[in-house]
Amino acid sequence: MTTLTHNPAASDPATSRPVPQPKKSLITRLHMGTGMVVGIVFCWGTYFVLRHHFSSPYRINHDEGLTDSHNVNITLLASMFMWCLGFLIGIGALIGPFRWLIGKDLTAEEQLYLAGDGQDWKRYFRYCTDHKVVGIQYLVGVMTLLGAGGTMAMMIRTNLVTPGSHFVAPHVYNSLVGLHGITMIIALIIVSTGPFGNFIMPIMIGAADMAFPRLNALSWWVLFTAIPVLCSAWFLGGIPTGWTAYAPLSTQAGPGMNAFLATIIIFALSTAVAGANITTTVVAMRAKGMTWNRVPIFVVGATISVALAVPAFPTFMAAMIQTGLDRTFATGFYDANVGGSGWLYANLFWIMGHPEVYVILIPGVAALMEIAPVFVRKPLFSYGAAIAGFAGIAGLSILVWAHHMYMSGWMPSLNGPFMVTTEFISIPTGLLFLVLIGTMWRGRPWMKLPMLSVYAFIWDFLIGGITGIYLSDVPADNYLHGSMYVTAHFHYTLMGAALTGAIGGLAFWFPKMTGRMLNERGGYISFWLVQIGFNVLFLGMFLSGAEGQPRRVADYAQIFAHANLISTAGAYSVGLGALILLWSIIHSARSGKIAPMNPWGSKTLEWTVPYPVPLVNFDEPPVVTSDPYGYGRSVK
Amino acid sequence: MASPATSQSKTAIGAVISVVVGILVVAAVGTTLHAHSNLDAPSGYAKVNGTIVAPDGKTYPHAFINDNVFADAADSKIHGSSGGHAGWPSYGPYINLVLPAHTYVTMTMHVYDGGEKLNTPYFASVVGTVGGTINIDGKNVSSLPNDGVQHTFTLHGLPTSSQDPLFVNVPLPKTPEGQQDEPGSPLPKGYTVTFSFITGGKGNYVWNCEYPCGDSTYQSFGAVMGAPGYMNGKVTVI
Amino acid sequence: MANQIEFYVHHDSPEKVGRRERLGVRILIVADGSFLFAMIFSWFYLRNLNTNNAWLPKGVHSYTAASGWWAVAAFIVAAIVHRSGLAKASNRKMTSVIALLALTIGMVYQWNQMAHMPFIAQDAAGRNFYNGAYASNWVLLAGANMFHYIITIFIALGLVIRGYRASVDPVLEEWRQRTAGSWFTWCAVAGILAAFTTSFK
Amino acid sequence: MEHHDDEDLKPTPGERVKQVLKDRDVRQVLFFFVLFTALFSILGLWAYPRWMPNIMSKEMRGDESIMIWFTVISAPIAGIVLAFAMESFIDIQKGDTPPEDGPAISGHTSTVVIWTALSFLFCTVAIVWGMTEMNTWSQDAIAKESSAMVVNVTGAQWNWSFNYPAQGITTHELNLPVNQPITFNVTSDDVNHSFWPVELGVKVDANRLAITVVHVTPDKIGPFEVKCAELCGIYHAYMETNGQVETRADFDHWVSTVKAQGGAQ
Repeated sequence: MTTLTHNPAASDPATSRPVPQPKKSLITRLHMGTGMVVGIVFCWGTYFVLRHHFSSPYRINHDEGLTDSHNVNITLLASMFMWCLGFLIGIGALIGPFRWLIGKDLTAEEQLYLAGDGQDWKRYFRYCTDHKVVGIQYLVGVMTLLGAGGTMAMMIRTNLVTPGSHFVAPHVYNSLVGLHGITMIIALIIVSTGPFGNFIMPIMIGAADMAFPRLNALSWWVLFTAIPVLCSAWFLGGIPTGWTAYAPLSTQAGPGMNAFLATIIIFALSTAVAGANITTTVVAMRAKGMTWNRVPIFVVGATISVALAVPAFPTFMAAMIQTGLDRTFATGFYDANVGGSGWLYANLFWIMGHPEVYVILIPGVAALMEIAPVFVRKPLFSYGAAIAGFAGIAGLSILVWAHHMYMSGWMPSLNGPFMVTTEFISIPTGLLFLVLIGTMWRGRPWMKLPMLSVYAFIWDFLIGGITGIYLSDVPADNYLHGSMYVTAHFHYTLMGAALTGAIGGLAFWFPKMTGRMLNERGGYISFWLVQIGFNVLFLGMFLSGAEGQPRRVADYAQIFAHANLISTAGAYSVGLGALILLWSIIHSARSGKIAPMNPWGSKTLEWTVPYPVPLVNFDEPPVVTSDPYGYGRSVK
Repeated sequence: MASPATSQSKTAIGAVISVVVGILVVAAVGTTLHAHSNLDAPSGYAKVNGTIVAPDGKTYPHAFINDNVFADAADSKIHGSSGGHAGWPSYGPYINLVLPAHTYVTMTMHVYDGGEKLNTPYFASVVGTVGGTINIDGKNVSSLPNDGVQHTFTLHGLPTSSQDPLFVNVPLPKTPEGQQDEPGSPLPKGYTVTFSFITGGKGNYVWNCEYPCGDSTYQSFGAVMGAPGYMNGKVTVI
Repeated sequence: MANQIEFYVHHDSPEKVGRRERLGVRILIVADGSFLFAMIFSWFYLRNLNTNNAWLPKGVHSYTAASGWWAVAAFIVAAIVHRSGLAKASNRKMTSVIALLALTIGMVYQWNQMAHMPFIAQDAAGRNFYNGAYASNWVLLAGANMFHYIITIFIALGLVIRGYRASVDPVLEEWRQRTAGSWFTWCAVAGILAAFTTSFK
Repeated sequence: MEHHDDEDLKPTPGERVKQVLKDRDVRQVLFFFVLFTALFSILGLWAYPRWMPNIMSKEMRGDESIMIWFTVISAPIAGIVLAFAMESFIDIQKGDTPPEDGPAISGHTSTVVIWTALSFLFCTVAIVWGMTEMNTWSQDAIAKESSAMVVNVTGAQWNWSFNYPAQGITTHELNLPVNQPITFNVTSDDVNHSFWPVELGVKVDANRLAITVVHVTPDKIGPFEVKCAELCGIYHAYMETNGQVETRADFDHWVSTVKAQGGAQ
C-alpha cells in the first residue's frame, strides 16, 4: 500500500549513528527504582504524620464528629495518593511540566534521551516516551493483571465447587468476587488499546510517535501506581461490595474499600490522558494520503473506544470521590439519613458502566476485523458497515445505562424508554457480525492462531449478544436481574468476545512486537482448552442462573450443585489453558522462531517496518495510496 | 547445537514445568486465603444429657450449650493473643456452634454489653424458641423494648429443599452501667439468658447479630458487624 | 544524529504541533466537563429527591447564591483578560500578570468559603449529625473550583514566567497561548455552571 | 454482486434460484442454517422449561415465555451467522505461506440494507413483546389496587422480615393466600437489598428510607423461596427465607397462630 523502501542498516538506531550522551542531569538519573523509593517515603511519611495527628487511628475524634473509621480512611487514602504522587515525582514525570513552568523547555537531546534513544533494556524501567516501549510495558502490565484476576477466578470457582462454602469464608469470598471483577475490568479496558494501541497503532497510521509522548509515558506509569494500591486491598481486609462498589454498602465497608476508591480515581486519570493522546494521534498524525476511508479498522475501533472512555470514566471518578468523602468526612451523598441516596451512586456508576463495556468490546472486535481479511485473503466486507456499527454502538451506549437499574425502583416509568434504546443496540452489533461473516463468505481461511480467535469470537459473542436481548427486556429481567445468568452473559461478551479478540491480536502482532513468532502448538492447545472450558463454565452458569441462583453468593442451595460443579470443571480447564498460553508467550518471546518482516502477508503499514522498529518508525514518512484491504482476485 | 527432537522435548518439558509452577502458585494463594478464612474459629459442641418432652408432646434428646457476649473482645478468649480488635464487642468463647439433629437444644448465655436502639424493631421479639419466650435471670419474656437490646442471636440459613428451615431470633437484654465487662477486671454479674429451640435435620446455618454495634459507619453496621468471628458465625446441625 | 533529532523533535511544523496540542487539551476538557456534569447531576438529583427531607435541614449553615458567583468571578475575569492578551501581543505581559492576580484572589476567596462550611451540625438532643446532601454537594462543587484554580494558576504563572524568556519558540508559544485560552474559557464556563447550580438551594 | 449476474446470464427467476442452489457454498450455508436454527430452537423450547423453577404467578409465566420464545426467534439469526462461519471453516487451509486470494467482495449494499432491516425487525418484535408484557402487568396492578393485600417487606443485613398491616403480624416467613393480589412495599433498614420471591417471578430493590412497590398475584399453591439479589455484605448468601402460597383458610389459621404467639414469628 506504500512506496516505502526500507534499508536495514538504519533499522537499529544504536548502530546507525552515535548514541547521544546528554550531560548527566536529573533526567538521566531517575528511573522506576527512584520512583519506588520516593513513593514509599511519601506514603509512609503521610501515614505516620496522620497517625500522629489522630494520635491513634482508633481514637474517637469527637470534636470533628468523625469516628475512628473515618480517621483510618483519611489516613489510608492520603497515604495511597501520596504514594502515587511520590512515585511520579521520583520517576521524573513532573520534570516536563516544571520545566515548562520556568520556561526552560526540554532540549532536543533530553527529549531523545527520554525517548530511550539507543538505550538498552533499562529504558523499560524509565519514564520512556517511546510508544513502542510503552506498548510493551502495557502488555506486561495487562498480563500481570489478567494473571491476578484469573487466580481469583480459580479461588471463586473452587469455593463454589460444592455447597457450604468450605474453601474460604464469606467475607473472603466477597473480596474475591469484587477484586476479581475490578482487576479484570481494568485489564480488559487496556488489553487492546494499551499494548496494540500504543505499540502498533502509530506505525499503522504511519506516524513517527504518539502526539504527546510524555503523556503516553504518564498514562502507563500512573496506571502502574494503581496496581500496588489495588493489591493493598487484600492486606486491608478486602472489599465486601463487588466491583460495582454499590453505595451505601461501600460507605459501610472496612479499610480495604479505600484501596478500591484510590485505584479507580488513579485509573480514571490514566484513561483520560491515554484517551486524549490516542485520539489526537489518530486525528492529527496520519500519514500523507491516509484519508479517513483508508484508516485500518483497528485504528478506527481503538480510537472510538478511547474517545468513548474519555467522557465515560470521569463520572465513575466522581462517584468514587463522593464515596471517599462519605467515608472520610462523613458527607451525605449516599447516606439516606441525611438526604443522600444509593440511587445517585447507581446512576453515576452506570453512566460510566455501560459505555465502559463497549470501551472494552470495540477494540477487540476491531482487532479481529483487522485479522480476518489478512487470513481469508479477501477485502474487509463493507468497511462502511463496520464504521457504522462502531459509531452506532458508541452513540447508543451513552443512552442505555439505566437498564442495569430496571429493578432498582429509582424510576420505573423510565424502564420502557431504556428498554427501547438497549434493544436498538442489537442493530449496530448485528452489523459487526455481518462484516465478519461477509469477509469470510466464499473465503478459504488460512488457519493460523489469529484466525481461530475470529471463529471463537463469533460463537461466544453470538451467545453473549442474544442472552443480552433477554436481559434488556424488562419483564424477563424481573427474573434474571442479579442472577448468575447475568454473570454468564457478560462473561460471554467481555471474556468470550473482547478478551478473545485481544488474544487474537496478540498472536497477530506478536512478530512485530517481539521479532519472533508465537509458538503455534502451545497456542493451539491453549486455545482449545480455554474455549471449550470457557463454554462449559458459562453454559453451566446460564443453567444455575436460569434455576434461580443469585450472583455473588458464597454459598448456595443443593439444587444448584450440579450446575456449579460443571462450571468449576470448565474453569479449571480455562485456567490450565491460560497457563499454557502464558508459557508460550514467554517462551516464544525469548526463543521463538525468528519472524520475517511480514509473516502474514498483510498490507497494513506496520508490516513495512523491520524489527526492532527504529526510534522514529519510518526512515522517511510513508505515503498511503490505497485502502489497506486490497486482497482478492476481482470477481467478473 | 541440539537436534530438533531433543530441543522439542526440551520445549515440552519447559512447558510442563512452567504450567506446574503456575498451578503451584495458584494453589499457594488458595491455601493462604483458606488459612486466613477463620473457618476453624472455636466451635462449641452441644452436649446431650437426658431427654425432655417438648410442648408438642414429642420426646427429644436434651442438649445443652453455653456462650457469652462481651463488651470487649479482649475478654472473649477467641481472637488469639491480641484478644481481637480493641473495643469491639464479641461473642465468646464460641463463634461456631455444632448442634445435634432433631434435638431440644437449651442455650445459656451470659451477656455483659450495653446498647441503644435496633435498626429493625422486629428483632426485639423472640422468635423460634420453645414457647416463644426466653428466660432472663428467671423471668420469661416474649420480647424486649426496641431500645433495651444489646445484641441479638439470630439464627438462619439457606431455605433449601435439602435441609429443614431453622430460624431463631433471641434479643439479648442490654446490661446497665457497672454490669458491663472491662478488659482485665473480673467479670460482673451481667444477665443470664436461657432459651431452647428444637433442631431439624442435618444442615448448614449461620447466625448473626442484628443489633447495630459497628461504629458510626453507615447504620452502624460496619466495622465489627462486617468482620468475621465477632458478631456472626456458622451453626452446623449434625 | 542531528538529522535524527531534527526528525524526532520537529518532524512536524510548529503549526501542526500547536493545533495538535490544542486538540489534546480540548479532549481533556471534555473529560473534565463530564466530571462537572456528574457533580451537577448529583446536586439536582439529590435536591429533587430530598430523601428523608434532609437536603437542607432547618438551621443548617448555607451560602447565598451571590457568594457562589463571587467564588467564580475570577475565572471570568481571567478568561476575558487572557482573550485581550491574545488579541494584542504587546500587552500580553501585563494581561497574564492580571490574570494570575485575579485567579489568586479568587482561590483565596473560595478556600475561605470552604473553610467556613460546617460539616457537622447538632440536633436538638445535642447529638452530632452530618450536614446533609446540600453541604456535601456544595463542598464538592467548591472543591472542583479549587481544582480549576490550582491548574489555572499553574498555567497562568507559567505564561507570566515564559513571557520573560527569550528561549521559547515564538510560533509554538503563540499556539500555546491560544491553547491556554481554551482552558481559561472552559474554566470560566465551568465556573458559571457551578455558580448557577449552587444558586438553587 | 447481483446486477453482475443479471448481465451475465439473463435467466428466469426459477432458473436463477436453481443456479444459486447448485452453488456448493450456498448449499453448505443452507445446511448449517437449518441445522443451527433447529438446534437453538430445540434448546430454547426444551431447556428453559426444565431449567426454570416452578411457575407460581402470571408474571413468572411471562418471564419464562420470553426466555423461551426469544430463544426461538433469535435462533434463525444465530443460524445465519454460524452457517456462514462454518461455510468458511470447512474450507480452511494449513501451510506457512498465505494461500491464494479469495474473491474481492468488498461490500454489497443490498445485503447490508436487508441485514439491517432484519435486525431492526427483530428488535422491534422484542421491544413490542416487552412493552405489551409490561403494560399488562401495570394494568393488572391498577385493576387490583383496591382488592390488594399489603405486605411491608423490610430487608436488614442479613434477614428479611414481613409485616402484614391488615393482620397486624410480623414474620420472617412469607405466607400468602392463593389468587389474592399482593402489593409488596419494599424497604431496607441499611444497605441495598433486592427482594426476590423466586417462583413469583418479580423482583425489586430495597432501599433505605425509600419504598419500592411490586405487585403480584400468586396463582398456585406451594412453597417458594425468597432471596436477596443484591450483594449486601458478609452474609448476603444466607439472606434467604421460605415462602408459602396456601389456601385462604390455611392462611387465616396461620395468621391466628402467629397472633396467639404475640404477633411475631
